Amino acid sequence: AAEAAPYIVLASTTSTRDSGLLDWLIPAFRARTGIDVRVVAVGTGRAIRLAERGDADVLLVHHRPSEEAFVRAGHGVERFEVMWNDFVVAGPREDPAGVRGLSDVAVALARIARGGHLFVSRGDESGTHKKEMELWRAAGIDPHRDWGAGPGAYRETGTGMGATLNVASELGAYVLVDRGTWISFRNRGALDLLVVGDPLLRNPYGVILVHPARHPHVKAELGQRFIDWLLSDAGQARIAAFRLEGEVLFHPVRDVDPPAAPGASSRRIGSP
Amino acid sequence: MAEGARSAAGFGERGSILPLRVEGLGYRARGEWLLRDVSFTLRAGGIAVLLGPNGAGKSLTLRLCHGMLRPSGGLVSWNGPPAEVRGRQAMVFQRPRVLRRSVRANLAFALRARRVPRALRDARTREALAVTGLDALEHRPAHRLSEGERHRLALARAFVVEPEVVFLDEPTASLDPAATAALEGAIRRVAADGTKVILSTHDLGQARRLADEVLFFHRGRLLEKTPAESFFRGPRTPEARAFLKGELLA
Amino acid sequence: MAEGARSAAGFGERGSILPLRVEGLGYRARGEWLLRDVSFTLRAGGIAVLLGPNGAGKSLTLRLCHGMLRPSGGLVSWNGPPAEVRGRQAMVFQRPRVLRRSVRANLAFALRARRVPRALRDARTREALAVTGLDALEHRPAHRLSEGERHRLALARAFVVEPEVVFLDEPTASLDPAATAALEGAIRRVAADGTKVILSTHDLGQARRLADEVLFFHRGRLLEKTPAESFFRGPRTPEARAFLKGELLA
Amino acid sequence: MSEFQDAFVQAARLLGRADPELLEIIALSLRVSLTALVLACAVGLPMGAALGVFRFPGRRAAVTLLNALMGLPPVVLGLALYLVLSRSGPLGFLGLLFTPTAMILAQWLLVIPIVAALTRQVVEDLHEEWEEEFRSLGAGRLRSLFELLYEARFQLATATLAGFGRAIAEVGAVLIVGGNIAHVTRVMTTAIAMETNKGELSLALALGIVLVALSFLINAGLVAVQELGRVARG
Amino acid sequence: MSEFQDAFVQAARLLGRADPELLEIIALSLRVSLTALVLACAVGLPMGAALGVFRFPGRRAAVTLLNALMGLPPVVLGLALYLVLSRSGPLGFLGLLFTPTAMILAQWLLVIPIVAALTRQVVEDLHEEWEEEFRSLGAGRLRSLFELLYEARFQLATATLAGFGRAIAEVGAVLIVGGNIAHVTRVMTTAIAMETNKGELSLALALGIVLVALSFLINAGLVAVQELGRVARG
Ligand SMILES: Nc1ncnc2c1ncn2[C@@H]1O[C@H](COP(=O)(O)OP(=O)(O)OP(=O)(O)O)[C@@H](O)[C@H]1O
Ligand SMILES: Nc1ncnc2c1ncn2[C@@H]1O[C@H](COP(=O)(O)OP(=O)(O)OP(=O)(O)O)[C@@H](O)[C@H]1O
Ligand SMILES: [Mg+2]
Ligand SMILES: [Mg+2]
Repeated sequence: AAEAAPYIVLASTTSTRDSGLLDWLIPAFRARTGIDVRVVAVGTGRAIRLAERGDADVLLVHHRPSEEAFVRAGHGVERFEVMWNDFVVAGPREDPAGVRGLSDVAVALARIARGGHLFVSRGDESGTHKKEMELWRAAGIDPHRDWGAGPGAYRETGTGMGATLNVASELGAYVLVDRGTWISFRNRGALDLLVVGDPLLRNPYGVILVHPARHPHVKAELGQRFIDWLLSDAGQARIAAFRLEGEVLFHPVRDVDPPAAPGASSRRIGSP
Repeated sequence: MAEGARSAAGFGERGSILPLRVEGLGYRARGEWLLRDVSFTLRAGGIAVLLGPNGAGKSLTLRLCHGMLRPSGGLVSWNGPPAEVRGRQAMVFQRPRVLRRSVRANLAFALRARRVPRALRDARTREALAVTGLDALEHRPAHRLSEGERHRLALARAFVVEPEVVFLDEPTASLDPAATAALEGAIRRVAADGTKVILSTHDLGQARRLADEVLFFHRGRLLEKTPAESFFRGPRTPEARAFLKGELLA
Repeated sequence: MAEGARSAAGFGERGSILPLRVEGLGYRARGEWLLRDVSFTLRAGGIAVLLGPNGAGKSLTLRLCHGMLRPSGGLVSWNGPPAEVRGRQAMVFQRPRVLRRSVRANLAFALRARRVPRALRDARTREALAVTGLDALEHRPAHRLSEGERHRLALARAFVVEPEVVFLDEPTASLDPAATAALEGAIRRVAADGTKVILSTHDLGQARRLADEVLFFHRGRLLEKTPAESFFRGPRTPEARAFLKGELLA
Repeated sequence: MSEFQDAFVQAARLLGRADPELLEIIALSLRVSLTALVLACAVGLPMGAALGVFRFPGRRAAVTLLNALMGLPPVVLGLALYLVLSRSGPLGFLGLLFTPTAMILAQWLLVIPIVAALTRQVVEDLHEEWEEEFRSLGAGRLRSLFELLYEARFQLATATLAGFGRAIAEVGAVLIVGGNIAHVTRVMTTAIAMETNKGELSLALALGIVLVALSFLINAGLVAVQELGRVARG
Repeated sequence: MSEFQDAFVQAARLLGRADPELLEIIALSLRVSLTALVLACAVGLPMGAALGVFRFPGRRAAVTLLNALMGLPPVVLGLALYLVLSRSGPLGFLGLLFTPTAMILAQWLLVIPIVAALTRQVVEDLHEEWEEEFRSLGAGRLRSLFELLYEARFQLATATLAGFGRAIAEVGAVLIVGGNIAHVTRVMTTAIAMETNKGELSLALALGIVLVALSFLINAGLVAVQELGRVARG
């Protein structure tokens, strides 16, 4: 459909697409500029590889150290922080480890590990997985060694967030998940939200233009307009206005007046 | 073979599946009537020979009688329940197929398929191999046999189950003269022992030697059904007269 | 057919591919020698007939000469470059295969495969259909033909390309008497016009009527190669004598 | 089991109201897979027939390789193709990555081994039966090859359907080289995978039902065509 | 293209040092796929042969369905199986989800249609040729069915290899019902998908190369067995 229109390719993570955020932002951007954005949503690790190879014009991911390394290596022009959301720890409703309501995520994770309870990890070097590793470090635990009940209770799926949640909900395991995916995920089963709000759980998103010096075919001008728009008042306001099931998911980095737009919801096939 | 045929044919306890009655039989393919309005009755005893030019409908008639094809018109009826009737017949097709295994295994298959008691199998196999002259070839792969040998195997396969009625579609077309003579002898013997033999042939000499009655086909019709003697003395129809003289039939 | 054969055989410009020389020919399968030490020479002109009991090796010999099989020993040599030699031969197999399309399309395929000029194809097809009596069946699906009709088609397919040498493996085994007589007439005519005919048969009458020379096979060996006259007057080997008398050969 | 009921209801509803997004996805799926299939047959049928008919050194290795390639994981093929089509790859200048063309290419490569391997088997068997007759008639191997393809056309239909099945069901390769971009490269299978990841299990299942129903219709059409041919040939 | 060189080097190194984790994954892949294949043949061969030999109302629909099921997306099958095996599903009490058994089950169901559809084609053709002979000999349809399976055993080898290809290459279904759990349900394809997701492209490719090499060896073995049989049968 959009074959003829000017477009850029955005490499991003599944959380931004599957939560419906991009479906909320892109039409607004297109309405203003006539530029279409084609989203390739993959894990952070692969999104970065895509951009490195010049297969995307703009990168929107959530793992600051990797993003900075990306720019340092000359693959990207500059990193701009766009917004943040947060991770949460979900787990079985009965909460055998007793972590419900804890405000310190490191303590919570340590309890889960010491108690030898089931924990499902993405294990795929995604932004979420890297965050999880960071949290284990903060808790002073090596999940592969320091597990109460020995190996087997800490399980790596090596797949996306959704697939990992499917496993967790089936096994009744604890799991680290980004709030967006959590809210939009339909197959929660007996999982509940248990730990939220620790500043450690903050999850900043950065946007980077792939360096045209490295990849001459990159649509630098169009890509820059997308980045500029995201960082503009209009873009930031649009982010702030996004709602999933009535909840705020993504917080713009700058304070903007939330517009009076009606809340968005995750678009999917068959939704009116 | 001859000795055993009687017991299988079983006139005693089981009663004969004959006579075979064919009434108004027709067969159509691709909108064309290949066989039309054929009626005849064949009673127990004796050898019936089907004659007629290529494409006259001899093979179709044999297959219809044997129940391989469903008539497009008319009917074929045997004396007995349909389930049993086929089990007491055997047929040698004009272009017989053999399983890709040894000659012996091909016979073993036929015996198993007909549920011949295990105890009888070995003797029957040896007998069938001997009568068809295949003794030396019993371990050859059947699909590598020469054409004549393949036909012999098909004959052995038909006789090994000792049927009450046997259909032979040009059984000696690929056989050498000695084998032909031997087979004719065997046919006469099983017929004398009570097996009904219904065969087609192009060998007029063979027809004269074997036939008790002749069915003459031409272009999908049965033109004559007469005792052999009177047929060869003087056929009633001009077509049959021409055929006997070896004249081309349009 | 007869008229055309001469032009294809082409003695003038191209020279004959005959004589066919066979020396020490042997064929082995599964460790068994099926054909051993066969030597003979066939010169242009006349009809050569292969005789012998089932499994004697007649078909194997024909296929080896036609280049369908590679000899396990000895050699087959023609007069001319191998590439050309096959192009001037044709063969009718004992169990001919036909393509699953119409009779006419089967002939068209043979003509195309042999690169017969387009202009000639139609006339040749009509002629071949007429000689084999298939005119009325030209639109029938070939794989549904009766056995005799199928053999006629195979014959038509061989003659339509007007070969210089034609191998016929029991060409009349499934033909009716009239068709047999007609085919024998056609064979005599093409032979008279210079086509070399090499055929096998079990019909001793046919052999007598057609043969100029006889090759008698027995258990994979060539026992005699004699002018027909002297063969039928009195064969030299006891096996051939027994064969002519129709005795079973062990 | 309410998910299954849900899924069927949703599938019916999606089809019933002819959801435009769904129709777009279906259309792209069919376009990509049928194009890939036709192109794969154009290569695979002659290739398989050639392997069935010609004898040459290394033929057995080639057949084995072909059989093994039926087991080539789509993800691996997708990855290799990605590296080739990527901007930093040798064919990057074509700009094919994340286009339907790239997806066609991927499925084409995936389907070729299936069509070729199954064709090889069918044709080799027929050839064994026909070889002498063809040689005697003077038909070269190349002509024999095409005649056998024609003789075997009804058997080969099943090989083609197997190829179609592989193409339409495949997700690993088209996901990598297509990118599952909405309105551009989103096909049924990538949409199903996406909905599964969202935990929208019954929607994913509903899409799956639609896809299988679609395959069924296409197969029914092909079987009907085949049946007509069989009647015509007598 | 350095990724390709990289990948080959890595593949060689992985195999060379007999990486224990890799060996474990390979072993599980083989165990799951070969078991699934054997079980699928046990069902698919007779099922396909039955469809080729028996005539009954609805047979054509059954054949069409079978052909269509060759195009069943693994993800959809995986999903359906997930719902059945899930703890809230009807078979949840068996506790099979995320076990190798569940993966075998998934591949079994995926491979059956392929083996059965290809067998149907082969057997139907043979049956057409053999039907009269069998009926005349008094062989019932059931006996004919098994005889034809035996007669067609060399042709059916290719159908089996196609089924094996599908099983060993499949990722969608085993990922969902297996969960790609390290040391428990991680097989070659799910490992490849995982490395791909991590952006470890050349490692993924290396694993792919190992997998294809493995398929090749297995195929070579089967071809050798087939060849022996052919020689023996003359
Ligand atoms: N399925 C079919 N479709 C079309 N024509 C058919 C079919 N089956 C048989 N025929 C035709 O029916 C005719 C009779 O066939 P049949 O096999 O009975 O002949 P026949 O008398 O046995 O001849 P032959 O002596 O050559 O064996 C032939 O002309 C044949 O071509
Ligand atoms: N590939 C093979 N493997 C084993 N035996 C074979 C093979 N080919 C032929 N034979 C055997 O070789 C012998 C000669 O076969 P051939 O076909 O030449 O006989 P023939 O003289 O033509 O007999 P017929 O008169 O029955 O046609 C036969 O006994 C046959 O079984
Ligand atoms: Mg006949
Ligand atoms: Mg012969």
